[in-house]
Amino acid sequence: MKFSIMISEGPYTHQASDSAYLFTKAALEKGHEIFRVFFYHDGVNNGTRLTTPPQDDRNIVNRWSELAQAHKLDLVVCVAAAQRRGIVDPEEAKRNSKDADNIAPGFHISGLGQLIEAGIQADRLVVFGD
Amino acid sequence: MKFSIMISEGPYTHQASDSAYLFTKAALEKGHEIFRVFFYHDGVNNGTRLTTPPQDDRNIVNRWSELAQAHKLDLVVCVAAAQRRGIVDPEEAKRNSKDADNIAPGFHISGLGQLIEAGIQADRLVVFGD
Amino acid sequence: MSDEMMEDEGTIKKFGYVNRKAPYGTVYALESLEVVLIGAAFDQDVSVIFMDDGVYQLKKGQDTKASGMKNFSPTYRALEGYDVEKLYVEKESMDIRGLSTDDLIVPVEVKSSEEIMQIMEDQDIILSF
Amino acid sequence: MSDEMMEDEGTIKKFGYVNRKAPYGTVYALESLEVVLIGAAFDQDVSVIFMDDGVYQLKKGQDTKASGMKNFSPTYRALEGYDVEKLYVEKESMDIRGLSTDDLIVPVEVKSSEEIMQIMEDQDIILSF
Amino acid sequence: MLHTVNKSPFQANALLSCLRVVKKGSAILLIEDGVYGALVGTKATPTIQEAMKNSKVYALAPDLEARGIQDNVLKGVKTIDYGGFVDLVAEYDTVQAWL
Amino acid sequence: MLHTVNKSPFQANALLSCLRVVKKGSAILLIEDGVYGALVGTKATPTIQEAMKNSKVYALAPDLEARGIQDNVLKGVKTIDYGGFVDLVAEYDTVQAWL
Repeated sequence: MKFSIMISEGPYTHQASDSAYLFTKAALEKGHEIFRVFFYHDGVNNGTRLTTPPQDDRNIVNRWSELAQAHKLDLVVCVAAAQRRGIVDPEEAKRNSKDADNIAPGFHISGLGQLIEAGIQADRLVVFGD
Repeated sequence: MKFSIMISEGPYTHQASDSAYLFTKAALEKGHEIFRVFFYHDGVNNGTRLTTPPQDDRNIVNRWSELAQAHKLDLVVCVAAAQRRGIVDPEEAKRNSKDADNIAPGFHISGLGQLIEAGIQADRLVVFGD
Repeated sequence: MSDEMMEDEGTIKKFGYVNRKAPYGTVYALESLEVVLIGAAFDQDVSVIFMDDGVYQLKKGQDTKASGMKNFSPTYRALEGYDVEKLYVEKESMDIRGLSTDDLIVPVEVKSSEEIMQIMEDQDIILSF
Repeated sequence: MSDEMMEDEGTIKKFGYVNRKAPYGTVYALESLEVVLIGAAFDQDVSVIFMDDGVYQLKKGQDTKASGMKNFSPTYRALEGYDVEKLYVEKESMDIRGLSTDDLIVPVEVKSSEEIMQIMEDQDIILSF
Repeated sequence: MLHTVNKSPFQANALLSCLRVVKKGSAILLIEDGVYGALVGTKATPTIQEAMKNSKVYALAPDLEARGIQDNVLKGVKTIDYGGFVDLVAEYDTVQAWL
Repeated sequence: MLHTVNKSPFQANALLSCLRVVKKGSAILLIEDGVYGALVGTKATPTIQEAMKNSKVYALAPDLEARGIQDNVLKGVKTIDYGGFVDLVAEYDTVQAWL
């Protein structure tokens, strides 16, 4: 079956990203397809490569990047939500005259239409938030 | 009177940063001193210079930077909370081998001791969060 | 155009948006509205449900001048222009808050909890805010 | 050493930490504990109050293996070593949740709502989580 | 002591928890979504009426206005602006935020 | 239809709102802080007992274990792991998250 996932909260502060990650991993293990993981609201904060969590804790951002690479996951960060919160890829940095970017490997920034499409294309959409 | 402020939520998602800003401004207008504004939990996300909010909305980060400059405010971002969430200054970037930093003007990263000191030195500590 | 794009265009799904949070205290109401507006371009069958504090999103007379935030409530009036016409509020949520449809900025249908339940069940996809 | 630093060292204030949130669902419990630990080095008069879902922070038997999060509950046991010994739980919060002190990972004093009120009133500074 | 409540009484338990431990003579300030607790004719109205017996209850006007509910405030709840908020913090020894 | 509830029943109204609109034969899955709703001997126990009359109630075991409450689960609430969560999503047509 084809699943899409929406994540509405950032890493560590709420459990949403943990729950979504473990759900996604379990779905892949059961042979389901993950059409897209869409990061919205504070969820966009999962997509920064600048975190350095304590060494005895999980690394939420890296975990997503690694899962994306292993399974060719489509990790989409909403551009409008990202602009409000300061998640930037090289293209966005250029467009908004920012002197740095912080997007993590495997994530890419795109429009809200990708969320609608995720709903249209997938058999199920599961929301993780606060 | 001497106030300290603690902000526990990031910009836009919760109203906490708005409330804290308007409170701080009002306190300054009434002639009170703001000993320190301490950004903790997701509050650290107020300290990124990479946001580009919609033009018809307030710019929360810039507002803090400008208030800090006008009133020599001490805007402290908690280092431990910032590491979990990817808020980085040049020194932290170097220390944690990050290829970019994103701290906004007027903010600086420091330890949790600064929050305790803010409580000790100020007559009042007001918490804005979720 | 790829086969998948073609298929995409042909699919009409029932999209339900469930709004349960008050405006301004958190951004969910505003960012939910942004999804509804973008989603309108996809020609899906859209229903927007307001329950719990979500009904406050539609309260008349919002004025954000003194709080410095962006007043997005007029945008709800634009929904009709995007053919988003199925707006539902749960009666119990309204009653608890002492609200009637006269208090709201747009025309809505008031539904019992039972009816809201059925509307939710009828959706293919639910986006929760 | 500056005069201000000297003055700083001499000041002893009553610091109250109020914990009202469950662990793991949100990070507030963990990051509150980090403040308490750092704060202990400042030789202030510290009280830590657990009420509402905050009492769940002290529940015995937490095991985060399957959820992949960091189990920080053993750290509450370290508080005594930092001379943080005034740990209070509100009786009503415990009762509602069917909890007794036997369920908790550290010794605490159970206080009535009235007593918690007075402990709060006695603080110079309250940090709320 | 000043208590701030920033949660809707319909959505969260913050106001009720606050009222359990409010001392006579304290002040309660409703801010952000907490201002929904200040209204007449809602299911939460009796809660705040009860609170007013022992405490002064304030609501932040800018937050009432943002939500379009400034005309529905219960009689006896005093509306203040941010300057008034600052004055309350100065007037009372400590602040507890019921997050 | 599958309903997920991730809030503590003591802190938020999510579970109660969910129950108002749950159709007979639906499933309710308690996750994150929502698992506190699955326990025996609490003030919220009658709420979930009532829900069980019409719906299947599940609780996520990893979240129960993290909170040290896996031994206090009400009889009749089925505990599942993430694989079971995935199966539920596949089994029911739609998911509503009571955030």
